[in-house]
Amino acid sequence: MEERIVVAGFGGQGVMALGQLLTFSGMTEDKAVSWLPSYGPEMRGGTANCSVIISEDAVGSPVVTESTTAIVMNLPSLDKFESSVKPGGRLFINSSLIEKKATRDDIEVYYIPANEVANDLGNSRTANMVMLGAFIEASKVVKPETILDKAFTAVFGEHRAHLMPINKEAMEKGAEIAREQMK
Amino acid sequence: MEERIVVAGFGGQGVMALGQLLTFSGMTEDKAVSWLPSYGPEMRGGTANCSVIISEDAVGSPVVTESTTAIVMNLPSLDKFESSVKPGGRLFINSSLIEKKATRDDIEVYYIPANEVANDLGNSRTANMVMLGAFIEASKVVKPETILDKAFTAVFGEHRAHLMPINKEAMEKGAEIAREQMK
Amino acid sequence: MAVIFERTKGLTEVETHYCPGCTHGIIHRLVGEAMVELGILDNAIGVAPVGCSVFAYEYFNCDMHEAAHGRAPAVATGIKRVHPDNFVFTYQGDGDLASIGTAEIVHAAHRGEKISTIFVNNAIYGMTGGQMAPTTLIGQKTTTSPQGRTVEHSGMPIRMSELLATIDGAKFVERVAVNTPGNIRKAKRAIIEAFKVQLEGKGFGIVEVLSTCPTNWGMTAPESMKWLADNMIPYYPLGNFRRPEEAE
Amino acid sequence: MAVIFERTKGLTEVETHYCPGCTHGIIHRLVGEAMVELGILDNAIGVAPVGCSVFAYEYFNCDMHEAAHGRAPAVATGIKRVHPDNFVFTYQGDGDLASIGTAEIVHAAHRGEKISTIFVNNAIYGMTGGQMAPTTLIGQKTTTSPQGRTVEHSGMPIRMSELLATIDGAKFVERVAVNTPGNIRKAKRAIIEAFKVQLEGKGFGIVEVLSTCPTNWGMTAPESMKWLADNMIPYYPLGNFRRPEEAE
Amino acid sequence: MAKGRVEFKEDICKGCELCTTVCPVDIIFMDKTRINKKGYHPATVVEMDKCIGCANCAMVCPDLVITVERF
Amino acid sequence: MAKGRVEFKEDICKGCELCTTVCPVDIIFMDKTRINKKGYHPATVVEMDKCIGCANCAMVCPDLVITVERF
Amino acid sequence: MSKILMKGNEAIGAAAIQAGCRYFFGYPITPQSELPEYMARELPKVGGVYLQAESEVAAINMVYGAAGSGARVMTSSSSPGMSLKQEGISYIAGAELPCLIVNIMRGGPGLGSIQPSQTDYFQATRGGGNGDYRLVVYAPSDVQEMVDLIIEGFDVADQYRNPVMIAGDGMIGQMMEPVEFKTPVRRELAEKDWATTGTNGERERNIINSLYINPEDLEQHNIRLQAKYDLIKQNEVKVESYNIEDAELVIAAYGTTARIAKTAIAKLEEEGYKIGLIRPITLWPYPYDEFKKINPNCKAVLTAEMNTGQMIDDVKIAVEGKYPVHFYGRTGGMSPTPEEFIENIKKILGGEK
Amino acid sequence: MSKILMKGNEAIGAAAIQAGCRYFFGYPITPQSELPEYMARELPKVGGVYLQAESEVAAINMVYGAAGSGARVMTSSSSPGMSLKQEGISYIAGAELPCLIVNIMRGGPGLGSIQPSQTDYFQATRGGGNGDYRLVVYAPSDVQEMVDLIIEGFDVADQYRNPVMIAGDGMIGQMMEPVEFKTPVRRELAEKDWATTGTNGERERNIINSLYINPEDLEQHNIRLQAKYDLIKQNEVKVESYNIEDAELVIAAYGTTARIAKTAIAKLEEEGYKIGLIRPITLWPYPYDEFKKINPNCKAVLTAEMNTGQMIDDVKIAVEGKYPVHFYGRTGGMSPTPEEFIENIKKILGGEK
Ligand SMILES: Cc1ncc(C[n+]2csc(CCOP(=O)(O)OP(=O)(O)O)c2C)c(N)n1
Ligand SMILES: Cc1ncc(C[n+]2csc(CCOP(=O)(O)OP(=O)(O)O)c2C)c(N)n1
Ligand code: SF4
Ligand code: SF4
Ligand code: SF4
Ligand code: SF4
Ligand code: SF4
Ligand code: SF4
Ligand SMILES: [Mg+2]
Ligand SMILES: [Mg+2]
Repeated sequence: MEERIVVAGFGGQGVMALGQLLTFSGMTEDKAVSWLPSYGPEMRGGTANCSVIISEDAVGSPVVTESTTAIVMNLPSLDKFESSVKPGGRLFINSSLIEKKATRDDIEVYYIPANEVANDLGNSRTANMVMLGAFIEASKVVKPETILDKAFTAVFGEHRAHLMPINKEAMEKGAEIAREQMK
Repeated sequence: MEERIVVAGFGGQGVMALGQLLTFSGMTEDKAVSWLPSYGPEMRGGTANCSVIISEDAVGSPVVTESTTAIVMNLPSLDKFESSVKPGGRLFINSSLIEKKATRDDIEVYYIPANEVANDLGNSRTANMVMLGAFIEASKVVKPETILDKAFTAVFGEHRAHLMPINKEAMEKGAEIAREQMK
Repeated sequence: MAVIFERTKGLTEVETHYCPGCTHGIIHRLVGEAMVELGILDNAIGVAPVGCSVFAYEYFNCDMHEAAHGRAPAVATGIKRVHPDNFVFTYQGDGDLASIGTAEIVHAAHRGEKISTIFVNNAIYGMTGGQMAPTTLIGQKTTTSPQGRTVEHSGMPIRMSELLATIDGAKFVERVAVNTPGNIRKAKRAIIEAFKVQLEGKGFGIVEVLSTCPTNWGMTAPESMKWLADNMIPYYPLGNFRRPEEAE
Repeated sequence: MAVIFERTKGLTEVETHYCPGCTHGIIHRLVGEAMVELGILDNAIGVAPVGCSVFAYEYFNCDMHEAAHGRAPAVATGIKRVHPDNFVFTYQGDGDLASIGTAEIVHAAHRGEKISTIFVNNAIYGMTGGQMAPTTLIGQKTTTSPQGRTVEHSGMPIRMSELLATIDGAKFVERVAVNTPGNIRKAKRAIIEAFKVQLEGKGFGIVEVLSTCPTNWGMTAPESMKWLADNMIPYYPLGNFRRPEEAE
Repeated sequence: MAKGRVEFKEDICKGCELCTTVCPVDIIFMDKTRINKKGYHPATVVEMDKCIGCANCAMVCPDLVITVERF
Repeated sequence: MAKGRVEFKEDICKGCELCTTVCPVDIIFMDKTRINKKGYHPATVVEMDKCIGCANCAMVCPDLVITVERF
Repeated sequence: MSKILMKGNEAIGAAAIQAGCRYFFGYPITPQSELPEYMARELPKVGGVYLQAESEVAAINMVYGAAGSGARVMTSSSSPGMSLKQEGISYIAGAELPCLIVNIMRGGPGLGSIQPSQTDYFQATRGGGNGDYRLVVYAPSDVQEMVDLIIEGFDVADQYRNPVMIAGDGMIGQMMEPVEFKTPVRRELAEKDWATTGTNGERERNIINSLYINPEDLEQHNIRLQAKYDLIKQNEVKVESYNIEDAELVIAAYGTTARIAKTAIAKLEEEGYKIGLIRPITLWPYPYDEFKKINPNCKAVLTAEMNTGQMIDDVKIAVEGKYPVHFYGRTGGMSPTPEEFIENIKKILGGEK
Repeated sequence: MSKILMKGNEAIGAAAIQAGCRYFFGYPITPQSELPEYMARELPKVGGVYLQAESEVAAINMVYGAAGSGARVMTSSSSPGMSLKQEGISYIAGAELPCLIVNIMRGGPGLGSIQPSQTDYFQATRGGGNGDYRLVVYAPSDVQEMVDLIIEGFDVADQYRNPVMIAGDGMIGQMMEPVEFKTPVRRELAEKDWATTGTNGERERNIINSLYINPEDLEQHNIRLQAKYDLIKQNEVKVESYNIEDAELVIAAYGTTARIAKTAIAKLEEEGYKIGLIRPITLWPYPYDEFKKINPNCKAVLTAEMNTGQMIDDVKIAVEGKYPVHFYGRTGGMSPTPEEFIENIKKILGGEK
């Protein structure tokens, strides 16, 4: 089994961190993993994305061209990556910032109002964790505990430990919304 | 017929100019020619030499490794180039500065007291012309008139025209000495 | 009812890629306005650096060259020697001009090349993500001086205007800042004066503009303006270091 | 009966390849003597340039690096950062230091590298046969300024000591000449003082030495000494531009 | 005192807030209720009639968002 | 006045004549009658007893030809 | 030790420090700046020195100085910056100094782009600088291999007194992968008795130099260098191959391109194709001999690179006309895809199975 | 016009001026300094500009500026200086600007020596700079040919908007030979409507640039460049061959090495040997096809260069294993001799006839 995930959005939306949390968790669960970033030409505020692979076997190409999952945080990313999802794959749309609907009907599409949820939780920067929670719930690619217990401090550092509870909540909310939409 | 000539001495002894006069004259007499300088590592006062080729056919290698004639103006040059002369070739030694005798007996050797002759003429810088006169007399590779009438101004420029008479004399003296030594 | 401020024709319609609040945008505008006011836009050939302003060739509304990192003064020299009647300028950052391009700027000044240079000093390498520049202040933290720059390790920051003003061919040298409307207006006057030095054939002119980098300084744009005033101006005093009258 | 002057142990026994009367030889001797007198020869690592003094590695009686043209200050920086307790010096010509190596010398000074530089200014490219240097005087004929250097084409000659003295890390900057026995003695004092600035860990030191090139100036050695006095010293004033007391 | 009027091309505002810091009559604020095409809260003017047309805001805006008229 | 004595390693003299220009008692001259190994007329001292041991000659010689003693 | 997740560029720094490197001279450039940034943070902690040079030219000459005076030292850059280092690299090779040079390649020519590429293959393997010299050039294809090669590379540099290059594409610098820092096997190395450390009055002067003004001497120096290079060719070739003895087509690819090729090969195997792979790990010395082992009935060799065809020259030299040599490349910062590999291979082999 | 005796370096200058070149930016270095010196004397007389740059880096960037603004412009250097120009050359190639670059090669690596060599073959033909780009590289073997190639070279540069290099060894720069300045045949060239001359309010802005921040765009740019290079390969290959259809051994050599080879061939013919010669005049595009014409019974190809073996790669690619490829080289500033050529050839062919 190989999950080939692309996570995309504006710079500042935490797409890189989302990818790293996944990658680290995959490694911790003894899978082969890779993470590869890609930045646009803008200094800040432009679009950015990363490719994450979590696999039973050694990772070949670290570039995700055909994804099993795309997580898109803004409209340009939806436009760019919708078509890259393999038939049968999954697409997670941040419906807070993206009004448009997916056009594909051969994939599972999830609409997650990540910014709204995050704002409700009182920290708009947790929108990416909402998406992450949703994705893990739907895919089961790694365990939520691995993210929270191991990956979180490894990626963000000890000094962010105080943010753990709110991030946990964000992930749970995301998971909940995904569950509702799961077929 | 191909004359492959090496002219060597201290910097400042006019070896480069000697070579150029020959080369220019050869060209003027419709022969194929080339001139190639080589400098030692010293800034000034070190040894320098040039390879001159005057040929009926197109010039191949411009480097003279086996010479038909070597003209040496100082001792290090004699030591370096004596052995490069082909059997049957010629060696012109500036006997004013070189006390040593040639060791070869399969070549024609000329001893020209070039500096003394030049000093006697009142211009020590014409020593190279004495050697040139001697060489042309012995080899007939180009005509003395070509040197004086055409090459001289081409190589030294119009403003040196006033030096023509003394250079002519120097060449004639050289030729005379060579004639005496010719077998 | 009169429009007293509108977008200058000296810039193209393209939106810049600069970060929010980055003063590169202000400086671009001043250069564009200066060219329009002097009537030289159609005659101008600009040289963009490598740095955050690498895309300046998209923004200045005139013929443009993109130069290799630090080499804009050499490129401008090549252009100006071919086209002595064109107006030729370079736009360079502090990594570009004060580090890798030190020899090129010094020798453009030394030869008295009749070109004008806009030198944007933001005390950091913006484009590559905030590394230390030769102009980075003592104590300033950057990605390659994570504990803050120290004199012992890297010396005191270099003051390029003072250095260039020792060169005879540098006929106009002034340092300005764009942290307040007042300073911005002064900056524009300096740019116009520098350009005139070229137009009058007097020699090389440079305007050093103290600028901000909110992103890599890790501040908001308004905070950056204050940091510039509080930290940069004391070390990099504003003012004119050289103008033709004095030089002759 | 006492020997009051003999060949210094600071130099090897090798005869130099310099032209007759070239003052590179004098400067070599001063550097060698200074190292011996300061007792640092065994501890010294020198960096030779590309220029007529390229073979300096054969002459200075200590460990030596030959550097690429202009890069001696960078090479010396690499050495000194690895061996902070060794005495590290560079010996450079004016083409080497004031032209191609401008960025390297400026930034060695800017970082306050604890190295010492002997800068031999003979207003010409000696080794390559007499081309114009940035230090060539106005009107001076060289193979690449056959009509004499003009301000219009090439600007006024660059004064490196004055330029470097604007840099904080350059703790010792002095210009001397070796055209008379008196000036030669002063030159030696300056070299010793510059070396001490390094030994005391204060920073970068440079001695600019006005030197001759009889061969490419097209003069006898005595004429060259006079030409230096009459033409170079007026434009390149001798004296100290910076020493630690003032700088601190 | 001269009266002025400013116009903000909100679509190209990057929300840097610089203009808000230099207005002598303090009438520029960031509209946190809206997000423009670029993803920023744009700057807007309230109480336009207080504007004196000093152009400070335009002077400091890095993105040429602002046009100023005076009358 | 101090008395001095100088010694020239003639073989390594390059005949540049610099030493001849700085001797206060003018006792150094170029020996045009001889050519050394390097091909130059070497510098020599006549009237050594006039030498004051000032070392000017040694100071200016680029080729370390000269040794100076004083007594 | 357990695995850690690390960005390629930072792993380079960690590996270098583990290898005993204590000096780094560099200049920022994307996509390798995380490496100098890592060194700026970490070297002072182990008593080393990170110094940002005024330019790539200065940086490589600082390396020349530090290497000549006996240090384990490195520098890194990306394509345009690497071009500026060419004179200095030629000097270092000429003076026979050990050091490690990292090129995290990006799209070219000129300023190009900041995305991954392999477009400096020629420069790395044939020398962009003047003269006959060679670098030992490693092209790791994952972060773990990069770490291992860096640690070995420092030893190789010291053993042969020769600069070693890590030719990574931007992808390997930017990606994160798990790495393990094993206790490395170290080679036995001679003392650096040639280094300039001050004579201390105890030995002859040491001189670091690449100038031989007499051409006879320079020729002898070149002959010595060639003898050394021959030794390196004998001892240091590294290559990975897969299934070349009975492949119907062999891919030749290095670095991350080879990983992508592997993904394609796996998919093609499912469809019944037999595809081999030769992955040069050393780009110089090049594993020419490996190509002799290819199945004589192999139909073609497909060279794949993130450039317009550079290693293809070496592949042609290696196969000596025995197999047709095809090329598949992406440039400018674009990466090859397994899908395009498959398409290309099927076209060469003549349609579906 | 009649023949004049000229030093190679000066003849380059005279030819360039005849070709309409009016701008020269350079930096002194042996053995090519007579060329900038000639330009300093002669360019002002024709209203041109000679400017000595502060370095080779600055010089090539001045060329970039001048070429971009529409001038016929050139620069020259020798090996170490050429290494410093690599970034700039990559930019010029990337921005597709025409100019002429002269490299009068000397011994390497590093500072090396000042005597003639051909040791920058790789750098010239494969690009010492970053990225996939090519220069048109001419290797004249006598002064007359050099003059002719320079004049044509400027046209070729303009026609393809590509830098052209003259790769001369030090010998050809220093030697004097008779030359004739014939009225050159000129190509029809398009106007340089892309040059930056100021818009004059009459046209769109012109931009000179090698940056394509989107990799897709840079890839397209590279594809366009490759198409151009293919066109050059079709149209601009120049080669001289001698007697290759029935040779028992063919020498491959360029520049002055080829002249020395000719002397050897003539002597060997007297002894009854049949020796052919392929002399590439363009080193890039390389005359690969010419090798297809070699006598199928030819026993060997002998590559000869003033280096340790660089063109040998191209020869191997060209012969595709059909003939054994031997090498004879001198390095460090030493020149091959006809005698050594003969010795080598006899050894390969198995003793005296
Ligand atoms: C030869 C070379 N070296 C390094 C770089 C990488 N680089 C791009 S921009 C930059 C620094 C920019 O800093 P600065 O000039 O201060 O401009 P800013 O971005 O701060 O405006 C560097 C080092 C490059 N493109 N080329
Ligand atoms: C990169 C490079 N460029 C040019 C040269 C050629 N070169 C050798 S010495 C020299 C100039 C020397 O002049 P200067 O530094 O003034 O020393 P001087 O010979 O006058 O003592 C030059 C340009 C070189 N060796 N390397
Ligand atoms: S990184 Fe800094 S200098 Fe660059 S655009 Fe952003 S704020 Fe401006
Ligand atoms: S060329 Fe000039 S600087 Fe060089 S050794 Fe001769 S006199 Fe001295
Ligand atoms: S013009 Fe002046 S008063 Fe009006 S909004 Fe702008 S800053 Fe405020
Ligand atoms: S200064 Fe300009 S970009 Fe910034 S908030 Fe105000 S209008 Fe928007
Ligand atoms: S020591 Fe003084 S007096 Fe004696 S020879 Fe020398 S210069 Fe003349
Ligand atoms: S100064 Fe020295 S080299 Fe010159 S003539 Fe006198 S002794 Fe000879
Ligand atoms: Mg900056
Ligand atoms: Mg000089």
